[in-house]
Amino acid sequence: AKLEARFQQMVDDDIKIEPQDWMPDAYRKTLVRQMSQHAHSEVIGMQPEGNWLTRAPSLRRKVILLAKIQDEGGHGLYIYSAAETLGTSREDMCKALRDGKAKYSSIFNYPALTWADIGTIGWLVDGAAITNQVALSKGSYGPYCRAMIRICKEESFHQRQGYELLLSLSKGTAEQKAMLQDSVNRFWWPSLMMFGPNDADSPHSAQSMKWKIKKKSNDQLRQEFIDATVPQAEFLGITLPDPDLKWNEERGHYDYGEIDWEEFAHVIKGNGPCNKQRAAAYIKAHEDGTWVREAANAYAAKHAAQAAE
Amino acid sequence: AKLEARFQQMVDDDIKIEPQDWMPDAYRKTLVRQMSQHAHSEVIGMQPEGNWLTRAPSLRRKVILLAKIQDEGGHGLYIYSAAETLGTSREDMCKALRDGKAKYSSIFNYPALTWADIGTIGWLVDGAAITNQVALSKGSYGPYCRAMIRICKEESFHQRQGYELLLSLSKGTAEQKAMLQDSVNRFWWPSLMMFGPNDADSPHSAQSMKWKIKKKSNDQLRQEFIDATVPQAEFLGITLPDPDLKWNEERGHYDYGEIDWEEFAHVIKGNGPCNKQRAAAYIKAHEDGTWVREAANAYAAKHAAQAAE
Amino acid sequence: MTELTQQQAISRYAAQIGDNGLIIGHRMSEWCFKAPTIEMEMALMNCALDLIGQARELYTYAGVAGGEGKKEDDFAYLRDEQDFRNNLLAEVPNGDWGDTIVRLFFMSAFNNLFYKALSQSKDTQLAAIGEKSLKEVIYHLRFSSEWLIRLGDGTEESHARAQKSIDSLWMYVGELFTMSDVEKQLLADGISVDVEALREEWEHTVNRVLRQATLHRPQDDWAMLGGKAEGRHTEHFGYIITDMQYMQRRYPGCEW
Amino acid sequence: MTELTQQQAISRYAAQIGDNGLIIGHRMSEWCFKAPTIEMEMALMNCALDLIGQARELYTYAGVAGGEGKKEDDFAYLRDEQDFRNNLLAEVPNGDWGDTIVRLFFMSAFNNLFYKALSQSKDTQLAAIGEKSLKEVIYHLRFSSEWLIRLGDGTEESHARAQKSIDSLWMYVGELFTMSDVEKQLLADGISVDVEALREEWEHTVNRVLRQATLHRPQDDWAMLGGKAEGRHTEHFGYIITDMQYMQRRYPGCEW
Repeated sequence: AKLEARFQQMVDDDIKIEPQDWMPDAYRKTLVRQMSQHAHSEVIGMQPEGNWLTRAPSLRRKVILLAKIQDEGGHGLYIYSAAETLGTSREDMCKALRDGKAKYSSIFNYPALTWADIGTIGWLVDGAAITNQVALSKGSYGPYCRAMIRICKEESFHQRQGYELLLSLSKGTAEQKAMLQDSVNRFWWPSLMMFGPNDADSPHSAQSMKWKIKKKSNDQLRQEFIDATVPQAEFLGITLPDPDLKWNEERGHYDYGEIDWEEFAHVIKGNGPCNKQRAAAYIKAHEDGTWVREAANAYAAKHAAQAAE
Repeated sequence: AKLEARFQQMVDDDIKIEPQDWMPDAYRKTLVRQMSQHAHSEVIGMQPEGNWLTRAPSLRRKVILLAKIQDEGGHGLYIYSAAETLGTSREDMCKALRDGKAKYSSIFNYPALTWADIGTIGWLVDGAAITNQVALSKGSYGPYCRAMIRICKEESFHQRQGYELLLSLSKGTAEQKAMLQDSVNRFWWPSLMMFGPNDADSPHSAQSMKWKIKKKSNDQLRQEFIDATVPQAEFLGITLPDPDLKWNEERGHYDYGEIDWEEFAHVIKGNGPCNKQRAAAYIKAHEDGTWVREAANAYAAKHAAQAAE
Repeated sequence: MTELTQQQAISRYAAQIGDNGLIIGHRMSEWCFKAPTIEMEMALMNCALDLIGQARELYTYAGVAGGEGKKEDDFAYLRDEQDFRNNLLAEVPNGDWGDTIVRLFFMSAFNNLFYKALSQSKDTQLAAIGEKSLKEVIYHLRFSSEWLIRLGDGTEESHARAQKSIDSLWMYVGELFTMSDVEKQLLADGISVDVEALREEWEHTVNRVLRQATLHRPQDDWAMLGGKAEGRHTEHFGYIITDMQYMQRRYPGCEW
Repeated sequence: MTELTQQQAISRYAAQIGDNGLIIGHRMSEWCFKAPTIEMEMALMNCALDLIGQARELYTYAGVAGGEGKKEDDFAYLRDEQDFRNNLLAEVPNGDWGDTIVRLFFMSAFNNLFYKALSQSKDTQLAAIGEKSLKEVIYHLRFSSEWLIRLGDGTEESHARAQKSIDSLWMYVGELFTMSDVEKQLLADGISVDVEALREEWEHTVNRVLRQATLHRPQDDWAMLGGKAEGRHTEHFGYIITDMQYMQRRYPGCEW
């Protein structure tokens, strides 16, 4: 209890918790869950984007997308490393994902059906992620904060590229504009869901806030995201698919419609359009690669033994 | 020797040899080799055509191609059955193909690179095959002759469809015409090679002729094919890629240039553009299907046992 | 959706039915030279032939009813992904022989009832297509049922694989029995089939075959929707049309 | 072939080199979310990035030299199959990790020598591209060599697989060292690289790595030719361009 008090004091004083510091088990567990989920999201998020790599309509865009996917791999590795400082191995975290025990952001259970989706994922999905991550970068756990700071920079870059892709469509033909609008129609609500349940329905949030794992509530972050995004949508000349969306002079924020939490629960539960596909692809890559990883291990062991002689 | 004399007498008298009749071992062996090769050709021949099934440019053509491929499967089965009357099982013949011991027509080691190739395969490849098969249908072994008669009818239909496909191209845009000409450029010489080496270099032919396994020599058949095909090429408005090709008033036939027998030997030896690909696809289908065939066998055995109780 | 004229609705309806045939036929055709035996390959090519043949008739009629002079190939080759209204079940990848058989079985059990009902349509053209297609579909149902029984009651491996195929494709079943807007619109006039009403008999058929195959029917969990009602497909669909339409897109307006 | 002006020849030459980069880069990009580890995936994405990047520079220069106002995307998206002059090695399917590594190794061992030589080209633009690309290619060579050694000297299975990959891809090696017409034309002016002359050193590199990997070099049997000299590809190539070009073919003339 004394340790716990000291821990909380550090948190309250905005002193970063470092791996060697004492921390409550629940704090550690919450962080591992959240960080591994975050890392998994980077990895699974490659799937919808990878779906358009071979069909990217210009070389410039193809190369941007390749670089983005590469960055995401890097983010995944970086966050796994940060999470490993809490005593759980990357292999354990990945095994939990393969076994369906760990989660990743539900947004990646929606399909990337058109080229416009690549832009929308950059603009809305990365945009929502950044809103989250900026808050997370001010959290209490040192390694995670530092990862977030670094990642946010690259994500902002991706977000701008996504927006710029959509801008090209918005200046294009009627078909391109329709493709853009359709994509935003499909991704708008799922993006808002990325911030999680309403505060009233978010039971774990209070503790996370106290520990400064979370610095802002789900609804706060969601509102920030909406406020930042609506003007960008206007600039693109598109309609966001929410008839209740309008500026509230009094609040100084945009009001928005009720989120379909049933759909949210549905997708979380495993019944999104792509949950099974994403899991299957992830597991297949792992299984197809078994012989390769075994070879690398055997080689390393052999040569470590030789070096020791 | 008496049996052999009687056998030869039957052949000479154009009495068909039937499965229960005595026949020389070499006759049997030659026929099994030739018939299984013929059946294998029907099966492997699906590969270049299958390459364009999903990309056929009109529904009508797609359906025609599907039907053709289905017919080829039927031909394969029919010839395997006829060959089985000689005491070799289809499974043994197919195993020989998988093991690289049996051959199929080398023409299928050339790739189908454009849609025009589907027409050219029908026109030239099936055309050459028919020329052969008409002669074979007058051969000495009853089951093979009957198979040939039936197959020739369908093949003629395919050949007309192939020609008609090319006719559409010949009436089309400059790009379509170029596609047609390019395809014929690639398939002309390999089609001529389908008749086998020049008579002078065809050591086994004499015995086969005596046994009426072959009724006409390679060069005779090749000449027939050329004579029939050149006017069709003219009607298509294309050039056949042989500067020496011209009507010889005196012979009453077309003269033609020297065939590149080195290429022929090369492809036969296994070094055509697609030999490895064809073999690999054939073997993969077999291996992927093992569990399915095993299931069917297990089911049949189970229910045969139950029926017997 | 704004209300369509009856002819427009019939056009959409015919195209929607045709889309199922074309897309599943396309998938079957991908089996060319990859099936476990020649006989099985021929059977699949034959199914593909039937299904694409059905699509051709339906598209042709859709063109006539639509009154815009569209031909069969316009429907197959010049529409975009979201214009196709097939059931998602038709478009998922072939997977192994078990997946292919289960998909064909689910779809054929449906088509069998569907075309039987369509042959009673007040629209004589649709009724005629229904009647003709029914004969073909009965064969598909028999072929796929027999194979499903063989796999289920075959070896341990084939049993496990077949069960896995059933489990993984089950989420696409529900969409078969949903009514699209045009279906609802045409129902009152006795033109379209009430597909919701087909489920019970479909279950009956499926349960009977599964029982014989010693396989079990999954729990109804949820149904993945989107293709039929909104043209919202799986990520797999895009690759179907890149292949299928490439020639027409590359060489616009050519005759082949 | 009618003699080209030097500028036309340079344009073709640059495009031909670029084709190798684009097509092998495309193949690598197909590994996205399919590699055995994230690190390996990132390495492949990185190679793809380099190789497609090289293609972009070469196409851009090809457009300038060609004098017809062609842009990089015109080369990638608006040419037909037979216009692409990549080595066939670049286009064969990825296969397993072993096939992918062997292909990259063969190609990178070649590119390493090729770009070194190109950086000495009398054409300053090509020389600059060669110099820049060389740095990237050295990394590809190291990455693929290290992996080949690991696979060859890893487990029994990986050894057998790696050997099989080498054996099956060997027939595409010879084409790397053949001279196309434009290469011959530009050789006298010191613009193009004499690729025939690179073989000996290539063998040297390959033999050294194979030895370390405990793998054996296949007999030289024959070389499959066609892509580079005539644009005659494998049956696999068509599927690459249906995917790659679909958007541009579907939406002609759009900016993206």
